Amino acid sequence: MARLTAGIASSHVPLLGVGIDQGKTEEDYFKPIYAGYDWTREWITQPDNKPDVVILVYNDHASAFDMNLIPTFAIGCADEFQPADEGWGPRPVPTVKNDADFAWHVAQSLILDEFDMTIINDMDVDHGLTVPLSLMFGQPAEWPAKIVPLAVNVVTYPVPSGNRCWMLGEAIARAVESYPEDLNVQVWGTGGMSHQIQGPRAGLINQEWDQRFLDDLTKDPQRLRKLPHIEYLRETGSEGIEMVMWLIMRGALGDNVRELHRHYHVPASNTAVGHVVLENC
Amino acid sequence: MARLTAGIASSHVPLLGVGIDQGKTEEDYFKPIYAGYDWTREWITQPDNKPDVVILVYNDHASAFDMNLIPTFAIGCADEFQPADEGWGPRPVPTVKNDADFAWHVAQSLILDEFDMTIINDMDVDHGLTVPLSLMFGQPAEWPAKIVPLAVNVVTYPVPSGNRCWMLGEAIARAVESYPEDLNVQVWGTGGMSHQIQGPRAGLINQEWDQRFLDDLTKDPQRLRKLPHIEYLRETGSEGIEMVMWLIMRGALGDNVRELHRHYHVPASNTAVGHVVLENC
Amino acid sequence: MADRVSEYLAAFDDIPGTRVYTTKRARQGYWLNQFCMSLMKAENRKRWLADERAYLQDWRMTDEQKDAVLARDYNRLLDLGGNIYFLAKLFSTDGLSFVQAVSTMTGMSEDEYKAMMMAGGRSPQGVRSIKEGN
Amino acid sequence: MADRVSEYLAAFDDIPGTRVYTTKRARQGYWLNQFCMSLMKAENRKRWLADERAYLQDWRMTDEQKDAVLARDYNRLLDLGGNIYFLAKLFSTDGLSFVQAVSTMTGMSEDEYKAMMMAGGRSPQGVRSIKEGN
Ligand SMILES: [Fe+3]
Ligand SMILES: [Fe+3]
Repeated sequence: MARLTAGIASSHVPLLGVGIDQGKTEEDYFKPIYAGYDWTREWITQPDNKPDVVILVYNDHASAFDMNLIPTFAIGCADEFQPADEGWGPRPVPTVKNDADFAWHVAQSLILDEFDMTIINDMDVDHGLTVPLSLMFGQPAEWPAKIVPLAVNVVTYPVPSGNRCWMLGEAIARAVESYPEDLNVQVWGTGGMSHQIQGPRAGLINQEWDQRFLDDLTKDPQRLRKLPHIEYLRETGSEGIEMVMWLIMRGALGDNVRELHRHYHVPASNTAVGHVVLENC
Repeated sequence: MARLTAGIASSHVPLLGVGIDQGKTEEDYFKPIYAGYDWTREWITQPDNKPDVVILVYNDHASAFDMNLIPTFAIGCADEFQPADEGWGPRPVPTVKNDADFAWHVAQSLILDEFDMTIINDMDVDHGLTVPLSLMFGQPAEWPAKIVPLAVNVVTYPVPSGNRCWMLGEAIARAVESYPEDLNVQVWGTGGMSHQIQGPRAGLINQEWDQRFLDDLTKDPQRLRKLPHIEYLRETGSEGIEMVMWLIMRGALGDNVRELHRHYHVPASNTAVGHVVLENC
Repeated sequence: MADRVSEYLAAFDDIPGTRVYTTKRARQGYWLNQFCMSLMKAENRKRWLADERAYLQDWRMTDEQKDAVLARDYNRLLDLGGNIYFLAKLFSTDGLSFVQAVSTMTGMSEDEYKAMMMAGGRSPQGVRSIKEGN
Repeated sequence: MADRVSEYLAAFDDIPGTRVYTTKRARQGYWLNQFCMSLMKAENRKRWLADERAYLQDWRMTDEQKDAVLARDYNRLLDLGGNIYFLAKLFSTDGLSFVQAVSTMTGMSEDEYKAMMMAGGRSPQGVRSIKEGN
């Protein structure tokens, strides 16, 4: 039986992909950012912690989906996905391989649970998905886990509510538990934390709010579940809304979780970088 | 304020489009089929009954969506949609014009109501959508109402449950009621009734089951809401599953509805044709 | 937790003479169905009709799928992951109606099948469930 | 029934210096954003860089949108329905980083903006709500 063992959250700032791809990880600007991922890169190589499959919750940034197609929740069920050309050529990272049997199982289970999923069989994946892979796994020749891409619309409003994201997480947990094969499954939530990359207010960072959000992932997740969109927008910048995707990860874990690791750093590009590793108590 | 005034259900058999397009409506085979729509074509021209907008629930039959994209619920928000070329050239019917302001309002309201809609801005619409238009409106130079296409996956399993479809209907009603403009809105559910167009069991028709389904749209809709997919498949043929789309229409109406008109005929092509007009009591 | 997905799907195999288009079939038939979709374009239909075998070379289908396409063996195509709405592009290109194409899957002649439909269609009696025999 | 959609959207207009990408903006900026998407293909980038004005002729954008594109006026482009993730294809084609492009919207120089970020970013104090002035 598949086991949902841990949840990881992380920002997916494109610059952090560039830094790794261009070998800048030791530069002053980047060093403290990447250092916060050392713990996780070590932890995740341990036999108990190495996932067979990661359900990677992210958003597409006008790469695979344009204005003709806006799925609220899309799940990738193809065998593999190529890194997208976002305007400066695709990232030089491995092809993303899926566990298609498992992905289709999850897709089916979610639809039976009354989530109105869109199944996607042909798409490229952008920095939202590949940057967290690089942060957690470094620069291997092949990604060491299979990846199920789960894309959430956080670009065109209304985006899904925090509550709906949480409920999707709970349904993901049921899908994992009902899969007969013995797999170690992690759910990753990506995006965030504070950032606004548009308009005169760009550059907004709210460290206090971000830290409380990180605290409450373990202390008071039900508060986070109920946060309205407007609070993310006012308090953490227009792109801080990406944090609703963390609630999918959090909803997939149980009532009580332990924080194994936390990292918070300002800035990476325009963004506050946040990263936690959580496990069920 | 927009008003949801009536619900219409109808089969959308492609042959019924062919019959109209090729001027065969007076032939022996077709005559009794089309005769059952005369009442509605008259009724719908009355000022009180003429819809400004129709939310037309249908399914795409491998026309706009292929195996790379399977949205459970998709709502068309573009200004217009062209009839699809399904392999024998597009039907010679008017372009389908949307009320995009209204469609976007509905899309937004549904997402706020925690339905995981996919918004589509570029698609052709196939017989599933255009045949009911021809049956209800005949052959005008322009369709007399604006049309919001709402496409439901009933092809690749699992399709949405009857209950989920019903709930979507309820949410559509809330979306309509909250639209400030004074519009007469109808919801149409299409597809069905009994038919199986594949395999050795093809040609299955279950008149008894179909008639009871028609009865219970007014008498016991909550029974219909709970029917599992397997019952549609066993009792009404593999393509009878399309009737879950009628539940979106039915869910959008109130608890008590009156049947204004009913038509049932076997066969049209491989299919039992069913058609009802319902209004809230 | 019980595997609801498997339970949900298992029931479908109990329906006589019916292939429900599950995700398993969707995966098996991916390229077969995408090939059928290509026939929605007039220029592709023209190339296809000019040389079917040559046209199929561009598609990553199994030999079994290709043979069944060339033979227009629709029951076989369903078994190999074809979906009827996709296969409709193939029989439409042949100029067949839904009734004509569908009748080829039933073991009846076209006329017998049409007569059955005119008489009210196939009764569900006895073909609801393999297990129950009803 | 109250119009929840309008209430939901109205709050967004109360955030200083911020254009939330509502469906209203999505509709207004449809062709602008689709033009930006076209720059994801290397061959289109080449054509675009060779003659920007000629390239824009193929796109059903308003003159205002075209002028703002040519001027790289990103605040104006946001007002005209542009979305930053689509506009990113434009400034990436120019070889600009996110920080460089974003800084142009703030009224600061690139260096000032970078310095603000290094010092912890822009404080939310005073820029949460126009109405509340907090
Ligand atoms: Fe992002
Ligand atoms: Fe249909």
